[in-house]
Amino acid sequence: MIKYVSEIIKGIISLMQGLGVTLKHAFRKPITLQYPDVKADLPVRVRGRLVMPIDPEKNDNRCTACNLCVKACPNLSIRTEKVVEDGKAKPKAAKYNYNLATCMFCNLCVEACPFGAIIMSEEYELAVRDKSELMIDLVAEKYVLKGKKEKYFLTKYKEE
Amino acid sequence: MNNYSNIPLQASNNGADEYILNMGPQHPSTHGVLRLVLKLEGETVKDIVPDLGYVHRGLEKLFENRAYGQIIPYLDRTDYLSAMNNEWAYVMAVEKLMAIEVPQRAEFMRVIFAELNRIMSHLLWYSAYGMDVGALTPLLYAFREREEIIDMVEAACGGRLTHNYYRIGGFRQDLPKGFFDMLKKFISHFNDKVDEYEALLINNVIFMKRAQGVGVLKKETAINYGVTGPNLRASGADIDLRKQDAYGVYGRLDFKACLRDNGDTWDRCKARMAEMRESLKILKQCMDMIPEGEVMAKVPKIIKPAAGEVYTRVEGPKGEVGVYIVSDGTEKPYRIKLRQPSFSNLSVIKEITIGHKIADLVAIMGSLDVIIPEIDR
Amino acid sequence: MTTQELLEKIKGKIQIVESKEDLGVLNITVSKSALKNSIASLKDDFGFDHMNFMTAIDLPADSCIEAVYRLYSNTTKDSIVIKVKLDRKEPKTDSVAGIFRTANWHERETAEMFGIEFAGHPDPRRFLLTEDIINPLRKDFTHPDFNPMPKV
Amino acid sequence: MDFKKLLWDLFYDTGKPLSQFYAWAHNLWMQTGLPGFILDVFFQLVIAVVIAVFIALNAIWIIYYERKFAALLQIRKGPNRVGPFGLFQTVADTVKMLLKEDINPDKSDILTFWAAPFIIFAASFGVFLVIPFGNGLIAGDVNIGMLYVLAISGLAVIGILSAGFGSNSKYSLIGGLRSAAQVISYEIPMVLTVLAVVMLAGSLKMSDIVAAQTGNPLKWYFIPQIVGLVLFLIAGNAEINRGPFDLPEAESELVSGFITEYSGMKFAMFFLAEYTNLFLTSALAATLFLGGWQGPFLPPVVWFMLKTYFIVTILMWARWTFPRIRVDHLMAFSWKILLPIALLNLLITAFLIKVI
Repeated sequence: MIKYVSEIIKGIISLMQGLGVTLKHAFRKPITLQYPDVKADLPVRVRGRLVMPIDPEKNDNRCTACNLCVKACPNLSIRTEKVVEDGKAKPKAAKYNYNLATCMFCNLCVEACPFGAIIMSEEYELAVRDKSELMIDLVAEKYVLKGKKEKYFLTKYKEE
Repeated sequence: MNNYSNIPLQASNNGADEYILNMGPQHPSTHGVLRLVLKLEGETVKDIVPDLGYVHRGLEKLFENRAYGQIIPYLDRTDYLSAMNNEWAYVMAVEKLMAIEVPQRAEFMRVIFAELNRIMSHLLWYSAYGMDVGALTPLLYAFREREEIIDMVEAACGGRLTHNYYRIGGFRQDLPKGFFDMLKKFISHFNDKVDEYEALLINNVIFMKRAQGVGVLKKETAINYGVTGPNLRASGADIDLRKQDAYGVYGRLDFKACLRDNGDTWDRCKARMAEMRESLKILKQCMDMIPEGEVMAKVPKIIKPAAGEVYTRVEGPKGEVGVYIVSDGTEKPYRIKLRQPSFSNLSVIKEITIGHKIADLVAIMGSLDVIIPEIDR
Repeated sequence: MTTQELLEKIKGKIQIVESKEDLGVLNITVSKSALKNSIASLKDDFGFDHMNFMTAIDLPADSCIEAVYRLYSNTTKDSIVIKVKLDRKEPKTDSVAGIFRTANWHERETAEMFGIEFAGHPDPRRFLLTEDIINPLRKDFTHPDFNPMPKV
Repeated sequence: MDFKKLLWDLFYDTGKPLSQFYAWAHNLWMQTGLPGFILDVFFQLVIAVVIAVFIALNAIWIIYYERKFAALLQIRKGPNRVGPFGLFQTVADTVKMLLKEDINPDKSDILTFWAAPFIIFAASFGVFLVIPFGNGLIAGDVNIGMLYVLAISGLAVIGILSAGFGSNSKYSLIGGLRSAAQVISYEIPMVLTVLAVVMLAGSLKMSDIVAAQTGNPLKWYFIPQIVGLVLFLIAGNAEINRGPFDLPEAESELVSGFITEYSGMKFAMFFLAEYTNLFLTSALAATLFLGGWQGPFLPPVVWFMLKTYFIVTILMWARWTFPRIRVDHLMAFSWKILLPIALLNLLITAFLIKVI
């Protein structure tokens, strides 16, 4: 009998504790971000999709189509076409086909690049309506980086 | 159209109360795409056959065609709740094959991220488990802290779930600026939150009634089934690879394996709650002890280990995460076998659920903390 | 315990065809007929109570498949690898699921991946794959949907 | 006519103008020489429509309220996209439900499958007839009011059972059977607690029970019957299959229990009935234990709603805090804990009435 009653009382106390926790939270501020209106402040190392930004000093990208990124990619998401312009020693990428559909955002291509020509941007809203839009030619895109990432790119992945 | 052809279950015809119930692959509480075929009598589970393979991706075959360095991102996708532990087991194996000495700072960083991942994984387990037993609020509370850790990890490696941070020989980059401030802030308040979690769900009388004495896993059975991790320690076996193998710098850190005695569902929950607190202790120590210096050892550009075979294992949040590599001296591994804890942990389910109710089956499934991509690979 | 000591210790009970040390772990090969007894003996007499995993390696060059069992002792903290060579055309061996119940699923997976038949297995169904994928982890596996990584 | 007095009556003594209006209409009707029951039927229909509209609007509000309240406990914001503060979220959801395809599963028992939502809805609809919303604002003040409530609300289990049986799904069937067991075993402690209140009031009539508690909050029955109130809330919550007692639905075990196979408008009716039942249980608790519509200053309807929503909030708070009870514990809880306490409560009440 005593056990029966004490168990009921213990049970009620534990239930009250639970109610107390939720009650306490009722007076806390919501932690959620109202996503499309408010966006989280992302750290500089964040890995969105791959871009090949314009280097403002050269007014062109830094790619030489050396294919190291192609070799580094575990998923064969990158294909390049090389072209050597007249009067220049270094070859250039005529096309840099990046397959967003198979990319798994691992950053291995960026690490492989000896010139710092490519970088993972902050873009993470990557849904498209047509599959063909997932094939992106990064050379033709002439991407311009902004904000934190730009500094990160210009200093060849050095943080301040 | 009856799709039980593959399943050796038969409801007996003379006992009219028996019937077959198909639970999953799309069921709210089978955690991913696991299919359980149950033989029930009323609500009591008479027999159970797990049907697996819905998310099999053939990772082991993929690995045979990838260079050693390219394998790491795939490992994130086995146990995606604690990706760094998988990465660690793999890079440790390659380092052992090539006899690479990892810098001290990197070793401490590895411990920090492994423990952060452990807390992340346990927090997700807690929230999902709350859903399993019908409490919907724990999810939000646990995700609040999990988000904090993910932000920390994201600042360090840029990925939220698929981290791809460990490298053969150390780390891709050093820790970002301000990382320790974030960590300090997290450590300072996390213990209180664990108290809250316990008050809200684990110590609730309704939950205790449901969990105590349910799904009892005996120590000998657990070892025989190859169960590892918190599930094994809840049964009273003092086996923690962080202590036993003392890989990395775990030998220099002070912590204890969180043991429980009964091996029932409640003990498994309690063991995980205690483990979160222990991880916090480890993080605190690492923060004080971490030295300055390089984070990457000198590693040849093309990774080409000598022929041989190696097996390394780490203590993941779910148990023994092991990687077995057979190298033939080329750039690509000859064979990689992933030994994942959920594989063995789930195999015990038949042993411990028969005779319980459906509601218990859900509670036991949740308390085992299995993750299906890890089993299917 | 060093691998040499371990080898000396188990030599009496287990018929070892071949043994070597690989990165500090004893690696023994036993004959197909002795496999079940050796593993039972390692478990009962030498305290190897934990089976880490069981898998196989396809060796087309030697035209054999090696089944690999890795055991660990929680008391002495030793590891041991037991290998058994199987004929590649008709791989067949005894199941150890009666000794280590964790081997049940491991053997089912291995059977499916390499086409090994485990005699006496309690539940020899397919495990993870669909019916049209046969022995995928063998080196000569072909499938219309499977392309190995091309050389870049 | 004194307009100010009419307004006062409308708010504070609603029964009087209503009965005056009825007498006036009746007189007018009798002059035509037609039989009187036609007018009565017409009035009943009007009442039914009013109640139906009230149920729909109230359910829309209460769903929104629950979602906002859950968000409050869960440190998030809740619906806030459709309309100001997300007020039209439920309306949008309802429209979505109406537009959805109404699926009949293959091999389902069409009759029971279709009847189920209507039975459940009718059961909760019927109880509204005897709920005193205000002073005299009661559709049918029958003298066995409380008995009627218990009898009609118990009918819902037939709907749930027929939903479980008619769906021809094992999950639904388990859900339906669970519900039957649950409702039957919680009916008993609930009746016993209600009985204690009835003994105090000395009447089964709802208006008498309210009147017996008077306008003085100290005389409301939650003071002598505090145990009864808690028991009533637990048993009532279990009967409407909510909160920690949502076993018949049990999302993580039975997918959705007896409503697994329902879609479109039929699903919406289950949803509507669930929230209507929540409101009903709270309204009954407010009537039996918190003095019903009585209270100072504010109009009776406002008081009634305030008290009801107070109880609703408590039930929601419990729902969003506790894990689900297992089915055998549920039974044990009812028979081993609730029933003895309810009996004891009844005995003590009877004894005290006799002595004092």
